[in-house]
Amino acid sequence: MLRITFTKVLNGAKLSPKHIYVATRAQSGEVKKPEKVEVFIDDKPVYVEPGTTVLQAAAMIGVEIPRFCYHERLAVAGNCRMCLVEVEKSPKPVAACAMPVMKGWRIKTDSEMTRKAREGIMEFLLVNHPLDCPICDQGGECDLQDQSMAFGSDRSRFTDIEFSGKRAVEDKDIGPLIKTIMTRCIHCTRCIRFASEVAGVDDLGTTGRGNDMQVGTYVEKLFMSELSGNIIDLCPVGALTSKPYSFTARPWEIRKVDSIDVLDAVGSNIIVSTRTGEVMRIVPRVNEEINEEWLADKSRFAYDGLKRQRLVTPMIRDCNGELKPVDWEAALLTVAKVIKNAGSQVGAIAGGLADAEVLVAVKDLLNKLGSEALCTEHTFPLDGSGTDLRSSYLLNNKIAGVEEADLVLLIGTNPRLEAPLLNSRLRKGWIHNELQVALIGPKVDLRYDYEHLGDDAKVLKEIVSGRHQFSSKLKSAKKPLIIVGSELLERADGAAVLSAVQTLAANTPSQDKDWKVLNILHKVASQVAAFDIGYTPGVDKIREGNLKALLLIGADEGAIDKSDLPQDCFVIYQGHHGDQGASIADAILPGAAYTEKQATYVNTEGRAQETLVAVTAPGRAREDWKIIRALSEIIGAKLPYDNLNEIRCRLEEVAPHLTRYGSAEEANYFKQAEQLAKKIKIQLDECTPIDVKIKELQDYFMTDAITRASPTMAKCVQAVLKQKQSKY
Amino acid sequence: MAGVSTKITTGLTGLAVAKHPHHVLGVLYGKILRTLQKMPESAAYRKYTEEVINERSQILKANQDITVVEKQIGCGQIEEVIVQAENELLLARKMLDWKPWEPLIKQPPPNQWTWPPAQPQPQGK
Amino acid sequence: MSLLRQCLQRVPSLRPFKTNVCKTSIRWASTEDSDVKPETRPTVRKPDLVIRSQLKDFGKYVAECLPKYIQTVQITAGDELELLIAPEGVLPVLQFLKDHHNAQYSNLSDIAGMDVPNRECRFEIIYNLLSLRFNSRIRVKTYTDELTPIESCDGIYKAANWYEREIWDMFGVFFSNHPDLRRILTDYGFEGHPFRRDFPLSGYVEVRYDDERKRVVLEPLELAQEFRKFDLSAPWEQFPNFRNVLPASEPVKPDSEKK
Amino acid sequence: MAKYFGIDRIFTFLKTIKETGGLKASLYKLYRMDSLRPGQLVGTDKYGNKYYENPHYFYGRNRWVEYAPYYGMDYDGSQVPAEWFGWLHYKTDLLPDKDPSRPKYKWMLDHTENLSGTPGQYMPYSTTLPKIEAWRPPAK
Amino acid sequence: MASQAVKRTIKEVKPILSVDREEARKRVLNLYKAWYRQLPYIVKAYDIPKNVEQCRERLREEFTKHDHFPDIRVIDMLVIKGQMELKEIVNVWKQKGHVMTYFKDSLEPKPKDFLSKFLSGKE
Repeated sequence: MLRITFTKVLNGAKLSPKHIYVATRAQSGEVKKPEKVEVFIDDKPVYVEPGTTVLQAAAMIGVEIPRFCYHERLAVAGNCRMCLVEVEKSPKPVAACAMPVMKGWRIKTDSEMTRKAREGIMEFLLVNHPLDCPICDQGGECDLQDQSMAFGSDRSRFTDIEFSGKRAVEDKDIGPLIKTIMTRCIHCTRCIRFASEVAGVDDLGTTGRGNDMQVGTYVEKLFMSELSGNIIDLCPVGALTSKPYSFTARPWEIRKVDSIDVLDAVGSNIIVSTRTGEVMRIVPRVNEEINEEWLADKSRFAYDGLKRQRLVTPMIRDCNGELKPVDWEAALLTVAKVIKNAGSQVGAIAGGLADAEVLVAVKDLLNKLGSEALCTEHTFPLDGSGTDLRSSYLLNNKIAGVEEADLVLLIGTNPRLEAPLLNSRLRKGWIHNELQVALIGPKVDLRYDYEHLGDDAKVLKEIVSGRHQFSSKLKSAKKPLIIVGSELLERADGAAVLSAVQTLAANTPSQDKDWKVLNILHKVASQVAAFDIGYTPGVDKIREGNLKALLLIGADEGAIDKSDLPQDCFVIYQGHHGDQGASIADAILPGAAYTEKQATYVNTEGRAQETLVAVTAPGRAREDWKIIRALSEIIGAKLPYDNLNEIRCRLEEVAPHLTRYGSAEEANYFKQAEQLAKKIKIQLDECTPIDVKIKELQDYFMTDAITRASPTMAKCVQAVLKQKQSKY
Repeated sequence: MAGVSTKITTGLTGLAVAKHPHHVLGVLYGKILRTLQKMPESAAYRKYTEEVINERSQILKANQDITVVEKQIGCGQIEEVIVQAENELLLARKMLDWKPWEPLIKQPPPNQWTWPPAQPQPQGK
Repeated sequence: MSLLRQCLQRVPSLRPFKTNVCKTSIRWASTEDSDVKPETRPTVRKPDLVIRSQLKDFGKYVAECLPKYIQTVQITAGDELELLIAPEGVLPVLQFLKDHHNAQYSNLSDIAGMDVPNRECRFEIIYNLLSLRFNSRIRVKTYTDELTPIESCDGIYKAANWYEREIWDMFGVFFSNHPDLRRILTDYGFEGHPFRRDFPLSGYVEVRYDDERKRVVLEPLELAQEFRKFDLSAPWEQFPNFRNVLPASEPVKPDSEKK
Repeated sequence: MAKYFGIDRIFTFLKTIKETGGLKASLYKLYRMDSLRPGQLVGTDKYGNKYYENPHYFYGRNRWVEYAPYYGMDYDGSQVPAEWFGWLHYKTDLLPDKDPSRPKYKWMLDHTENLSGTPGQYMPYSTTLPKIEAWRPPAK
Repeated sequence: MASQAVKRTIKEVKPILSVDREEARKRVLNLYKAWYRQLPYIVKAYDIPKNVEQCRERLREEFTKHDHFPDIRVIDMLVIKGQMELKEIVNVWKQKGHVMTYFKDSLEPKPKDFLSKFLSGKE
């Protein structure tokens, strides 16, 4: 439905340049660049491409025209009228967001007529807007507040002091994340457009018209989307606010710290807002290459998990087998003694939330002690090229590159829930760029149409050998993309799957030379960094190792159990949440969560990014690498770095790209990887169907130690399950 | 003396009734004028002060009645006028040292008097 | 003359005596400026145009008398006269304003300091004077840096004594020839000048009573709680283009320049 | 005559010493209470504090308490129970056991002295929830 | 930095007290002497737990701390402030705590090496 309208729009005249941009990119070479037209904004000449709207032309010379409904990532609606400007010789003011410029137009953004128009619109908007700014969560960051200050009249003509005529709208219950106060709604329809265009959930819409217009879900239901939180940011007023954040803080008294999200492997850029040493909320930060300006719900709302189930003090299991809090000195001495006695029989497992600094510190320590048993909790095929060549474990074509593809084959992954922001890119491509998607794996809801090739491993084999009907499509595609879920590679025959995919990717031609067909989509944030540093995927080494001491660095997924270890193996858990790992530990060293440390994470594209300290770690918890550093000194194998700078230098020594923050290090050696892959002996297991763990929305919310501790996430699961029962 | 009234107090603390206001003022105005003579002709201060003094001394000469003088000068009681004249004399003598009629001693440093100190950048002007 | 009468009728409180005053009294002169548009905006204070023009005339008068020291004469906030002078001219200008027949600013209301660190001379010293005779106020501003002393005007205004001590204490501007320049507000042994912009709001040290030593001890500040910092960006800062900044002051040009 | 020369004072003094229980006890009492006064014992509370009255003294000084010996030098005013407090401070002239209107209920608590500055002192506790909820290891 | 200093000296400035370095030097020495002579009385008047020798050491330290300033005006300013401090002490406007602030004896040394920093939880 949307797609058709958009194709229509593409051919039509009213066209926002964002869409043009995509369109021209898609058919580059075919369309001649049209000549630029000259317009005058406040008598300043500016040359723009035809089809540019007045608002965009003004933005080019730094004049931001006020607006409510217009949003550069959404379709143009033109219904708020705030952006009215005067155009010379035009009898009426024109809506700047929707009107494409014409040659030689003289636009006046601050003339008497424009100002009067704005004041009028503002008056209309405020007539029915409640004056509850003092209790409104949007107060202080409200577009309506700001713009009425800047553009509204300083006199009121509102005489209805009895409040008899103000509009009141019933609030809607659309889930545990978003609070609605619909009386405040100014009908900009940004949320509706976001839901149908970006999230792909056509639940929101308007009913009634004129004064009776309402935004809502038609019937009372949950807004079932993994991107639902973004409509809070989009809402220019306080109609949609965050439920967990409601009434907790004011925007001017919170501190904002730029950081990175680590709850999935996308590495979305976030801003952590803190107040009085507490994380108050998390909002997205614009990064065109990763998350644009969206953020997945898990990343946005799981912060309350950082306040529960925390490890705040070191603990040692006493003679009764109970964990007792001790101070750092005692804990470190005990642990150091055990590790010293263990000698080289010591191992480490890195969990999904471990940062690069602690990974390299642990590796250095264990290597110093003569051990090589360094593993990641999530496994990955080691045969063939394994983790030696980066090309075989990265999302090589980058997240932003997904938009440009014309054919995507998803194998054993559910991008909607494993990497919601990648999925939003796929959907964007599907809408604007005629992207076709095919999926091998269980039939899941991706919020766009795709060709389901079945969940049989045989299909993969057939495609590789070229016998499948899809092979021809793949061959003929200009920019094909294969995205393989890391979960699929965790299977026993993962190596064979990887090998098959590598062969397929090598045999799939693409027009672009730099186009990389093969892409691996990871599920956890630490995996790529761990491979870069040289950790062994999977815990087999630990099982075989006959270890005397095992260090768990936030390993909570239950990859290893007490029964896998020798009787006398001393388990040390270092992490920030009391979860599966902490309960089997003999000693607990409390670490810092991602909002509490300056640490490096590498996302699934291989892009190194760093989190910053937003709040201090609770209680006696310390930054992770410092614990290892202190431990090493007591053991007697002192690590040669004392501060963050020095450990970053060490990181640079190990893998230089780990400290090049913001830039994604390109992988290469695709050929060699493929050749190595051919030598693999393991056969593809055709009997086991390809499966993913996270199939439905309720599986999405609680996937790691932080989200499992989060009450909000638990509420989300409940709400989704309840909605599934409902008849709507 | 004809002009002497039966004034007992000025009503102002520390300001005694002047016994011979005509005489005192005359002397003072003479001193002021002599001091002003030493200033260059073109000095605005000299010009204006001479104007004021001359006007006042004319009023003084023309009228013997103090109340009339006070009214015509319009600057308070005659005692206050004396104080003003004393002040002016002191000022005039100091002015000879300072020479304020000279051209501006120095220009202010750049942006010293701009306000607000961080000027909003005028857009595209 | 009719104009004069008119103005006197409009501002009766300004008139010390009802009958004819000195012709030469500059204080009652008022040249109407026709170029000034009367203020029409509803939320802006409307200053009296007559008072304004009187102030302007007096400003010109002072500038003419003391061309050596006065850099600029300006009107701020509609009807406040300001003289911006070179630091050398503090004494002459204040003495003139106090003792001259047409000024008689015999009352020093206060002295203020201001710190604008990005200026070459970062401190402004501001003298607020009041003339009881003419019911009029004037502001004299000068400037200095951390090391250049300003002449103390204690010899002219006795009131300046404490005000100058206060400025010395708060800003660290040295007043030469001050009879008793020492701290007035801060504690003995206090380091730094609190009103300087580079002085942190929380200070450098904290004071507590030490029970062991039985005395007050000073220690470097350690904030047990997060220092509350507010993000106070005004909404109109988001739309710099639509921000019409009115000039903070309007200069008073000497007549010769005007003509 | 004896009164005239003040000899009766000596007798009173000696009598007081005798009542107190000898020279040593008197010296101790003088040391402990800074005064040695003759008085009539009007009552003893259940903590062992003794209450004296001597109408010969000036009003305001004619009633006093001698704290129980086990307090040693560590006595203070809060050790006087409420019922004696009134008598001691001239709120009433009736002794506690002779006051018919004095309420007596079962639920009335025993008197406690002021415990400030001792380990038994009252400490207000925070009723706010901690910002960070710590993990508790599961019990075995 | 150097060029800035040069600029400073070239710029015509109004002296605070001293016109040349020699005069400034004299002023500093005079101040030092005044303090030095006052120290025994300070120790006595304020009953501070330091002896005269320790005070002299501290005085010397305080003066040598500022011995590198090239600008005479800065030296003058410091002398003026030092003079005021001395006056506050001599007139016993200060109290014991104020005088003891010079010694900073209530400060505990900050942990230096990594491990003690780690254990104390201070960075």
